[in-house]
Amino acid sequence: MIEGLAAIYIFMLAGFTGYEIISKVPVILHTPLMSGSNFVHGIVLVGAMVALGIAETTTEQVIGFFAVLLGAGNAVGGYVVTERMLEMFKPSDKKKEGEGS
Amino acid sequence: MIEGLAAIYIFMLAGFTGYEIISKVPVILHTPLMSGSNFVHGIVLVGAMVALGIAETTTEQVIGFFAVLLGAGNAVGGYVVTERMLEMFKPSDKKKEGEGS
Amino acid sequence: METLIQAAYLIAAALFILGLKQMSSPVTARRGILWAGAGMVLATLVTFMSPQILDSDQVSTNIALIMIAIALGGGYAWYSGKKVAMTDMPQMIAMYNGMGGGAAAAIAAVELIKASNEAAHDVTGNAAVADMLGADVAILGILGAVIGTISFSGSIIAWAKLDGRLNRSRLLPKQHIINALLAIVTLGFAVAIYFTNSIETIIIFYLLALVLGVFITVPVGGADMPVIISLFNALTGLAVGFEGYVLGNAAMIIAGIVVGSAGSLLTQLMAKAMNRSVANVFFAGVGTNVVATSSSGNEGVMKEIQAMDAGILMSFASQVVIIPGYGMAVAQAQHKIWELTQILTEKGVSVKFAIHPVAGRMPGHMNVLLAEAGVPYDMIYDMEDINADFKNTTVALVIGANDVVNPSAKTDSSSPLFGMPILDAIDADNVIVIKRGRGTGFSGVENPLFFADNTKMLFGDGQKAASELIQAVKEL
Amino acid sequence: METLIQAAYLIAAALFILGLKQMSSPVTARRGILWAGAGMVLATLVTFMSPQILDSDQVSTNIALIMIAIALGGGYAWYSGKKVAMTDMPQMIAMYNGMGGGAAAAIAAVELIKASNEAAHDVTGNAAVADMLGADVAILGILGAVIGTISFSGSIIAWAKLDGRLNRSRLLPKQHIINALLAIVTLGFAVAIYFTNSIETIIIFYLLALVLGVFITVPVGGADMPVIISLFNALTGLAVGFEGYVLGNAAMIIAGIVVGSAGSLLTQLMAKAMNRSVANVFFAGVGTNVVATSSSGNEGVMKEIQAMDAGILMSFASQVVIIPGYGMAVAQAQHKIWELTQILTEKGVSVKFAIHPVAGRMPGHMNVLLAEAGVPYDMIYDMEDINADFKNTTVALVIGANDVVNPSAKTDSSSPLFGMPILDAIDADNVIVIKRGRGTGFSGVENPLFFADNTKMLFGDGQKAASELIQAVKEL
Ligand SMILES: NC(=O)c1ccc[n+]([C@@H]2O[C@H](COP(=O)([O-])OP(=O)(O)OC[C@H]3O[C@@H](n4cnc5c(N)ncnc54)[C@H](OP(=O)(O)O)[C@@H]3O)[C@@H](O)[C@H]2O)c1
Ligand SMILES: NC(=O)c1ccc[n+]([C@@H]2O[C@H](COP(=O)([O-])OP(=O)(O)OC[C@H]3O[C@@H](n4cnc5c(N)ncnc54)[C@H](OP(=O)(O)O)[C@@H]3O)[C@@H](O)[C@H]2O)c1
Repeated sequence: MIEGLAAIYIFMLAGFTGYEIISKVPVILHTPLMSGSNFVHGIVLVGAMVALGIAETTTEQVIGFFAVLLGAGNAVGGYVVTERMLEMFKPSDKKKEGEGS
Repeated sequence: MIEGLAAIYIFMLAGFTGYEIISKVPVILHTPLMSGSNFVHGIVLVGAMVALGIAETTTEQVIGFFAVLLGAGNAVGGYVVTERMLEMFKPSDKKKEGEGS
Repeated sequence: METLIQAAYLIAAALFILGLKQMSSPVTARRGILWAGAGMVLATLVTFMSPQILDSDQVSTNIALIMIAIALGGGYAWYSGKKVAMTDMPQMIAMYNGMGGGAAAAIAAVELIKASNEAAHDVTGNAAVADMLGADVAILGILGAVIGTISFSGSIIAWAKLDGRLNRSRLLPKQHIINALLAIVTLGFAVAIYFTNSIETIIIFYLLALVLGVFITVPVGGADMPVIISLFNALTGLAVGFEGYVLGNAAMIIAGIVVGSAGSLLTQLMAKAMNRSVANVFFAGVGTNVVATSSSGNEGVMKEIQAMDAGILMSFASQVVIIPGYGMAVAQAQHKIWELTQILTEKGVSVKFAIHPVAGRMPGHMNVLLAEAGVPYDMIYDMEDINADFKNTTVALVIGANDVVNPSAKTDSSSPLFGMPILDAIDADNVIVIKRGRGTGFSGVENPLFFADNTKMLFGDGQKAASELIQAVKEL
Repeated sequence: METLIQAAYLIAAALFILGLKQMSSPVTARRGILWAGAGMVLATLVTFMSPQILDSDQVSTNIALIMIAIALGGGYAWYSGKKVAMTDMPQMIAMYNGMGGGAAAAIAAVELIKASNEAAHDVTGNAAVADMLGADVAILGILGAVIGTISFSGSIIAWAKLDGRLNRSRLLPKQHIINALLAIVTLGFAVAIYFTNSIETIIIFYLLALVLGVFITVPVGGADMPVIISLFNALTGLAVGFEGYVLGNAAMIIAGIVVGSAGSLLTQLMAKAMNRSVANVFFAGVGTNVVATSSSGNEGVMKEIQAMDAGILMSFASQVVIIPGYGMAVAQAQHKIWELTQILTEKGVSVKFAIHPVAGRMPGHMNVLLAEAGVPYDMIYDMEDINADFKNTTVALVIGANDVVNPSAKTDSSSPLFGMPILDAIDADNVIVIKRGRGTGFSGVENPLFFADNTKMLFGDGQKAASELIQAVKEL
């Protein structure tokens, strides 16, 4: 379990990591990156599964169901649109051959 | 205290952070950066102080003393040479004025 | 089992980071999303084996519910994501992002309700939510709930606005003052949750936060939406990270905070590229943009050109630089433009695309559209890389762009655009501008370029005009 | 107090990261080291207040000892660091780095000895080090001890070699086989520490690791030292991180691992820039470089030029590009070169510096020297930025560079340099080469550039030749 001090360190380091990853990104990729990071926080699905998994009352189950529904939407939708966008980024044929050689 | 799982996460994230910081560095700064990171691991001084601070036998004190001696050398020496090198990196006067405006 | 799950989460978190990293270069971007996707699948699968779930009293019901919810939510998202047109991407991202925020808020709700029930039935009879969860968990959990809920309802509004389902920019008079009051009241209830054990407080809190998200987002101009979406994206990340702490789930913490930090930076980069501050986007509302409409005096003559003549000019050019803008997106003209480019290239003309960082209505908008049409990214140049090249350009073809080529950003200090870097299309030997009429751009400012000596206007819808150009060039 | 200390460590860790980040741009580099320095001071000061130290039985003795040790170690390092010549930086860095490794190893020694004593006096009478420390702490502690010790003795050898105090490249026959065996035995003792409680094992282990560090480093060629130093730097970082885990000190963990990771990448970048792999640096030894000496057949005629004529040529040039190399460092000619540059600039000649990534004997070597002489960094161009510009260059002045301008890297596939990117000095209208004679460069390969039609040789020591050039240019 991640607690107290360690959590603060993890928050800090994760913050640096996120910042550094983005800091030198070309404008051309801003939208796919927004979409890609949107996908990444789809990990909330995992938490939603736990929330529903530990639900005991019906109220909790309803809210938990809602959480999983939304979380799955975030994860799957985020993946699909990001993948569709990134798939379109291709170098020209010339370049591709050049790189192959 | 940082333990087990949390430590692994911290190791991982610190690793990413270090990698990202260096990954786009201009060649011009390779030596100062080597020197700068050499300084940063001078933080070992803090650990050496604790090691000497908790020493009970003479052997432990001798080794601890040695540790602090070396750690202080690392930290202070690393700082001095890095600072001397970086101080020398200056833009031309023209450029400096231009930036001021 | 626990160790295995934790190891899987660790790998997932690493895959997310490596994936995002690879997404920051067009060469590896595709692989990046695949890696991140693998991380997600891994994390989801192992979660089914988590002891917390398997030890529950209602394990079979709950697991069934989980599967149904995943099938429904995932299925719908898969379908809608596959089908959406490229131009509608921003609102889709807004929606999926809102779902994430909602999920985080719902997780918080489950935890808070649980804690509040426990507190109410505590032996002392007088315990609060904070006593049950501990101060750190309670604070981060509630914070995540506020942020997640605002991101949820705000994103839905953003989606509705971008999808053209909502056009109002004001719900109430003095909206900003009401928003401020509402925010304070919401925070008050958030604090109340911490110190009490009442379910009603929790419910009212969530309702207030939902309304707050709506109220904050409605006044934002449609064109500022990308900044808002990016901000909500970062906020959802934060909320996920905080709820990850509540659940003790490191993958959520790391992924959430990484996104929170990356998203904040991205938001700032976007706002900066539009010459505005993030605060300004929120508080200026849509009203301010209208003010600037008439910096006129500039009512010179626009010289018209016909597609035939424009085609000739371009066929015999040594270099043509195409500058697309929002109008190309509206007209969906990117495919025609790529066709035109190929024909010109065959004729030996060197064709380049020049993209302004904020052309269109979202960052990288033009790049996405051009990529969709099949334009290879090495034909596409950033502003800094191409600006010096306009001097060697025979024809600059402006299609549906306006503000991003407005020279008054450089020359007229009274212009609202003043200070924004622009594409120096005006330096080209000839400028051909495709637009439907005398409409202004996003900023509402007149554009002296259209009246310049070397500029000719090719009036018409972007797609139609491009088709005519193709025709003209082909016939030569 | 504990919270305060931890908060201070957190801030220190953040300052280190931010400091390193700022060191990666010449504009902010200076501020970077100041930030990191502030972090170090903060961390050191709060450590004096740490309960572990204050609760010790010997608190006053130990604190006195700490202060004395800091004064001695720090004072010596301050003095030597201030006094060392810029050209001797690499060996200084090696030495300070070795000290860090030694400190980490010593910390491990204290912990291991403590644990081994405790284990020996355990009630069961038969406990091992691992039982006292726990598996994770024991493993990381011992690993840190191995790595730190190797880095310690290895860095001392690196220092001695670079400082010209040690020239042997072989201590024993079949050095590599002996090294491998030694490594295995050392690891064996490392494992033994884990499972036993004997002080003797610990002592032997340290002695073996010390010898291993020496044996590994001695065969490495002097010119490969920067890679080795960078590697030891990364290793020390790792060792510090591991010992940080042992002590539960998060600042050490983070700073250590950040340096470990950053250093590993830097090592690879360096090795790559030299056209070698890290493994090759270690195992090839110095012998392999000699083999390549005679790719000759190239014994054409070198055309000599006098300083006077060279001065005239440069005074009337429109653009002069100066290419410094290892010879400039040897001759300490950077100040003269800068003087020459200033005089030429006054005469209206455009002067640029072209720096090859691996010119000299350490990465960024030339940049440091030129910066020392006062050359502003915006006159200095990287290889990619200047190569296209040689076509517009009247005079390329090569001073003490050889391999980095060797065109056979492009043309002669049998050359050991083949494939290394080079500075295209040969494209300039005139090339003037300052060197002492017919000596080859680091690779031992002949350089066809020196026999090219447009090349003239200005023989002499770098500093002397530069002075003559200044004289010549001044007199015009
Ligand atoms: N990229 C972003 O992230 C972002 C986000 C928010 C705001 N913005 C702002 O948006 C602006 C973008 O500049 P821009 O030059 O791309 O666009 P713009 O300045 O908004 O101009 C678009 C032009 O396209 C024309 N047009 C519209 N529909 C058309 C059609 N179907 N066929 C042909 N032309 C059509 C319009 O003129 P007619 O009506 O005469 O045809 C209009 O002048 C900047 O001011 C920027 O700050 C950007
Ligand atoms: N930068 C790094 O990190 C690094 C590290 C390790 C190895 N290397 C390798 O080192 C080489 C660097 O290339 P380089 O072109 O800079 O140097 P180089 O190829 O080693 O050539 C140096 C030249 O300087 C001349 N020289 C020596 N002392 C001189 C003096 N006092 N005055 C004038 N000239 C003098 C020598 O010729 P004379 O004897 O005829 O004067 C020699 O030809 C590359 O092969 C690189 O791979 C680089």
